[in-house]
Amino acid sequence: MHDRKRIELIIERMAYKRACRVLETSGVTGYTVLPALAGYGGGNRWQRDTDMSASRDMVMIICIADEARTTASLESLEDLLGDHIGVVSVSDVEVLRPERF
Amino acid sequence: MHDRKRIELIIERMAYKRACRVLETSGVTGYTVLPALAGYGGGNRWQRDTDMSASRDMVMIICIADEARTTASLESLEDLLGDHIGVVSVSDVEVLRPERF
Amino acid sequence: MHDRKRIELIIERMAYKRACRVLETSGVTGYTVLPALAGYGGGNRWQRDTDMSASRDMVMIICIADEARTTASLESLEDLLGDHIGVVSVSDVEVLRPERF
Amino acid sequence: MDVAISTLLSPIILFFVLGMGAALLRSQMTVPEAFAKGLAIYLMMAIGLKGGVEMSKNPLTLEIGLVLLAGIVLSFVIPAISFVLLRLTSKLDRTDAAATAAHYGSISIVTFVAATEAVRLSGLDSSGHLVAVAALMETPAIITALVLAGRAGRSEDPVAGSERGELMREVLLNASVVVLVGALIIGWIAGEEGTAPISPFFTGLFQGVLCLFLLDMGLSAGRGLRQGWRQLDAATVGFGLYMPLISAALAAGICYVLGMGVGDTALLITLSASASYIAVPAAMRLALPKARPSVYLTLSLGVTFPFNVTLGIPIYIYLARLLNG
Amino acid sequence: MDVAISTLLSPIILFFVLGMGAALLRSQMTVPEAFAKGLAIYLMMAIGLKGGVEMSKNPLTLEIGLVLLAGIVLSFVIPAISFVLLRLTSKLDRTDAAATAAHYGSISIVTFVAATEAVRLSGLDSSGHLVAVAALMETPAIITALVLAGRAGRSEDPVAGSERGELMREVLLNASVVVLVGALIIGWIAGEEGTAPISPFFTGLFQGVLCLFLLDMGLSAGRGLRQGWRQLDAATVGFGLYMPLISAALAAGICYVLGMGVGDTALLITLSASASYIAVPAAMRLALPKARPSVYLTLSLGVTFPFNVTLGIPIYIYLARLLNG
Amino acid sequence: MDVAISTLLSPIILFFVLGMGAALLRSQMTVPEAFAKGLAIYLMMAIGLKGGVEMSKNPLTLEIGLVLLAGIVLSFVIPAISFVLLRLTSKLDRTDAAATAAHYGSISIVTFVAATEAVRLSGLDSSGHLVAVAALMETPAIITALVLAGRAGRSEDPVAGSERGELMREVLLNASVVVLVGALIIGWIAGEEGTAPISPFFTGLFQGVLCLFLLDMGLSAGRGLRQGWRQLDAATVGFGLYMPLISAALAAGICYVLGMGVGDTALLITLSASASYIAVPAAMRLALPKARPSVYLTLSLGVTFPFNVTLGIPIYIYLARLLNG
Ligand SMILES: Nc1ncnc2c1ncn2[C@@H]1O[C@H](COP(=O)(O)O)[C@@H](O)[C@H]1O
Ligand SMILES: Nc1ncnc2c1ncn2[C@@H]1O[C@H](COP(=O)(O)O)[C@@H](O)[C@H]1O
Ligand SMILES: Nc1ncnc2c1ncn2[C@@H]1O[C@H](COP(=O)(O)O)[C@@H](O)[C@H]1O
Ligand code: NA
Ligand code: NA
Ligand code: NA
Repeated sequence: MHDRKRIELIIERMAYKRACRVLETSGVTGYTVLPALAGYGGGNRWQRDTDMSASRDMVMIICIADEARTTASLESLEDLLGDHIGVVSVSDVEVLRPERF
Repeated sequence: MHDRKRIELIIERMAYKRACRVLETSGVTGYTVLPALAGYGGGNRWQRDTDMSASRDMVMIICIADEARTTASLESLEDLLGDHIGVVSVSDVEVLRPERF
Repeated sequence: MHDRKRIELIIERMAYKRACRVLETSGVTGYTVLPALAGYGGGNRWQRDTDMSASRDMVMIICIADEARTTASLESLEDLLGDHIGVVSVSDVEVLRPERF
Repeated sequence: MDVAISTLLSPIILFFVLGMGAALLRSQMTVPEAFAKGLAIYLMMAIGLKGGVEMSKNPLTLEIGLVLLAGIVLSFVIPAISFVLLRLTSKLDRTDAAATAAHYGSISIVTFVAATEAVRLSGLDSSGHLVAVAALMETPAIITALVLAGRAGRSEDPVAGSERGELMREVLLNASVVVLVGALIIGWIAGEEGTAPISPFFTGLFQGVLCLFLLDMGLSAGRGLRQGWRQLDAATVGFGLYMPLISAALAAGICYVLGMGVGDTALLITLSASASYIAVPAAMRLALPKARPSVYLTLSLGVTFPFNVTLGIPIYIYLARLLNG
Repeated sequence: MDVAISTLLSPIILFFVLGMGAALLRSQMTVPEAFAKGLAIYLMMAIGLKGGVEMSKNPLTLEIGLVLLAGIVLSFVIPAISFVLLRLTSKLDRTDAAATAAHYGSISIVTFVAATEAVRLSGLDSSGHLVAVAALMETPAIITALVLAGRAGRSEDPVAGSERGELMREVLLNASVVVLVGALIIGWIAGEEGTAPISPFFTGLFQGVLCLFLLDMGLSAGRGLRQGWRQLDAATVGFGLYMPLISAALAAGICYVLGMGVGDTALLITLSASASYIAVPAAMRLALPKARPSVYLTLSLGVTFPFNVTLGIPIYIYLARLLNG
Repeated sequence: MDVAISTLLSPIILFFVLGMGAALLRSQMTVPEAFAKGLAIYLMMAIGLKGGVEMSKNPLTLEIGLVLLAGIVLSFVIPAISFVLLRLTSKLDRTDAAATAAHYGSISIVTFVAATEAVRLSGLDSSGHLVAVAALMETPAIITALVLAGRAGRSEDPVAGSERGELMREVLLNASVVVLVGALIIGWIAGEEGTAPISPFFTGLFQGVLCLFLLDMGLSAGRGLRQGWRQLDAATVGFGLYMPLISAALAAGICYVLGMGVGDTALLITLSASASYIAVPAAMRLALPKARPSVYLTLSLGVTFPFNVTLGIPIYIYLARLLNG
């Protein structure tokens, strides 16, 4: 097992491709985007299936990367998040097949 | 980067709003709910798209919060979980924009 | 709170049941599968709703387990992953109701 | 008799059999949940409108009121009988037994619709207010079940307060009740003429959509059975087969007393004999979280539903004929 | 007058009321997003085809060109007025006001469709190119809003470069524009005869599908209102009710000048008075992330849409009648 | 000739072009997967029923048996040819080549349906058992591909045991086979009369639904092409264009030998020339995980499908005419 970082970014669905481009340009080897169903923040709740514009939907982007790329990504994400919601959290993980990250 | 806790709660879809209310009353600043597709536990498998009542569907609630609120949430969650399934796990994360949590 | 491991496996949707069988035979008490919406890896992007065969869709399997079962699972997963994509990461978590894992 | 055959060989039933067969052979095919849920809403709108339009044609009589009342009473009573039988014969604990009982007191709209088609096929006619009866029979059973589970009065329940209200809303305003009752009223207000422009959609397509929906029901029933049968002892499976007949007998008696027509009798019998697999399981998850879906859902969806849709309905029509014979 | 009544009692509106009522009573029922989105695409294909077929019957005239132009101008101008009014009367900040204004400059296809039905019911006839107008009015408002928000020219924007292009694509090629314009052209090419084989689907079912869709719209509107009303001060709610009338007056004037027929007038007025709740909120999320959906969406979906669909449309038809006295 | 034109200008094709254009212009519009999958099931039920009803009208002959056999043989043989050609001309490795070959041996139901419409438009008639041929041609190609990939016999495969069974079920009981064959049998049992009540849904709406579905297919094809073309060298793209013609020639020969009618010939040619983009990619993901979807899917969905639906079908009909000239 080898040490890597796990970046978890919760961001507006409409804007997730922006975050993805940021990650790609930071050189991460990959990421996966999960849809969210509902959420709460700033005193407001949102829920899918209740608003066809999906303008309040969020997604969660998960990216396993090494220390260096993680730092790079976080810096460029910070700019993006100036504008957007974006809840970013980073944790330590151990991975198999380290060469992939 | 600043230290926070990440609460991950897997609970029945039908009951997730209960857990959400519990979290809100514990004062967390937000949470996000992700739908699940399938699962296994207690020797039973379930799978979406195979049961219209969705009575076995689960969701995953993710909440980034500070130490204090995390403790508070976990205590009130424990009551709720007396009744429900609920798989709760807590991990350490580092976040950007700590003022949000 | 008690220490456990959190296994997170990102794998092709078509093949997730294989991974599930592997986990079950490794004796884990349960797991939950979350659908993914989009992703990037090896220079290719994929996105749901754009390919009816869903042949590039991925899912994320999350499994909370104790040290022993985690090691067992990871070993058997490594075989499976020889063939498949599979991004595996393991992290430390604290859980309520430890008897469940 | 040959009506029974022709019912069994109607595409609707055959598609159900196809789905069930595919699932039992472990085909991976699924109908997307979102699509199936959409079709379910369509079906409930369609039968609600149909019922409402028919009701708009003749005045509300006392007799109708009595039938509605009969439905409510049956929905309250049947779970009690079910509960006792389950506790006596099966190994289910109090909670599982109560949750299961709730399913049999409530109804299955799809079974009802299939029965309506079969009744029409048999050259009998039924009246629109039976749809209202169906809507009314959805929920009382749940209350009985809560009482039986000794849960109704619980107050040390941590999340009680707001939760009780939430539960009641979930139960009284669940999708099928809202859409059925709503569409019924709309059909009643708009009448034959007002609904003419929408009838190509709601009447013309009805049976076709039903085929697609029953294909999915078959898949669900087959999968439910395959994944859950281990959970069921012989006694429980038996219950899933004889309970519908007990409910049917009970309903038949009431219909006889009320002197209802053959078609209506067949439908009220079917409603009583049918078991819920959408509204009630969902409600039970909130009301009795400790009860096992792998028990009550497998039984109602995997055993009773297939029985009713294939053998049950012809039997109930036959029974209705006998009574008015 | 009684036309207004009969419009209000048409199943389409009644299902909207049903949905809104259920949501306000906090029913948990939902129409799956995927299914509703599918129906929305169907509806846009259907009206696009309808408009195209009608346009194929008579040549393109200058008059048509002027109507199209009028639509574009209205879509550019209305947001400016909205913005000023919001800034003067409400507490909304610059960004929220601009985002909200964009919604009122753009249009609501469902409101347009409901109006088309009402116009038909009133025995008036309307022309196909109004569908083209609808499509053209979707997006200009967004550009105005960006200028008003002082965002258009921003360059220190970290993600600017590629993002501006992305935003433009999102805005100019959003689903409703693509499907409406595409279907319009296809209907125009294929004509009456070419579309005959598909008309059972696109014409026959149209009103029925609309009922199902409006049930969902009602649920969305009701939920939006219930969850978001706290965010709205009286002035903002007021804006959601009087702004449509201002836009209507403006449009009415232009129609009068252009000497348009009663039906077309009613439709152009409705388009101007209607507010977007799908395309624009989505675009605003990209263009003005800091603006609050809980404000603009609640207002457009929870206040203005219900107003237009129930009271608004009859008023606009009445207004159109007055003009052509 | 002008039949070819009128086919190309039919709404069905135009909606495909619309979708493809929108995707290539990078519109973000999508048809929800759940909705599209639902429509796909509808389409397969509809053609299955249609074929079954037609087959119920005249007895099963030896000639029919031979056509079925021909289909199976073609599905086994074509992948072998494809594999050799790919290995000789392109840079694809053994696994990618085998996976791609499987797609061309299998079939595309939508292409088949589009061809059926075109055949009807050309005033030719085709027989119901071609639907059975379509169903039979879905899977043999996959077995050939496994052999070619040298995977069939692998045993050191860690997950072998249970997996082989799983794979076979996935392949033999995939949704399209189940629904096609099932609906075919149901249509055959129920016959013209038995399916009358459901024909408004399955026959009346068929072409309309097809338009909606092809809009989505266009979006998928366009996106696939845009995202994946980098993965394809000229030789591979070329293969996607000439392989259908080779398969067509092969099928044409067989049809000639069997002395099939023009319509049937056109359809069997189309089936052979078409490439799978739903069932086979899914199966390949299980059977040959190392093969790249970005290669085989882009080729079959982004290159061959558009070619067949636009230029291919008219060519195949023309070819069929020549043979029976
Ligand atoms: N602390 C948190 N943990 C998890 N998700 C959050 C958190 N805060 C906000 N979110 C998500 O971000 C969305 C917008 O939050 P906000 O920016 O506070 O309006 C919410 O609806 C949640 O889905
Ligand atoms: N150890 C676990 N890790 C992740 N998810 C779990 C775990 N145990 C149970 N679950 C989820 O909780 C559901 C119910 O589990 P159970 O309470 O054991 O019947 C399962 O279907 C899974 O979705
Ligand atoms: N570093 C990563 N973090 C998260 N997800 C990943 C990562 N790498 C790959 N994936 C997922 O795995 C899929 C296949 O990646 P690959 O095996 O690189 O083609 C991608 O589409 C992503 O969904
Ligand atoms: Na019952
Ligand atoms: Na407007
Ligand atoms: Na082929």
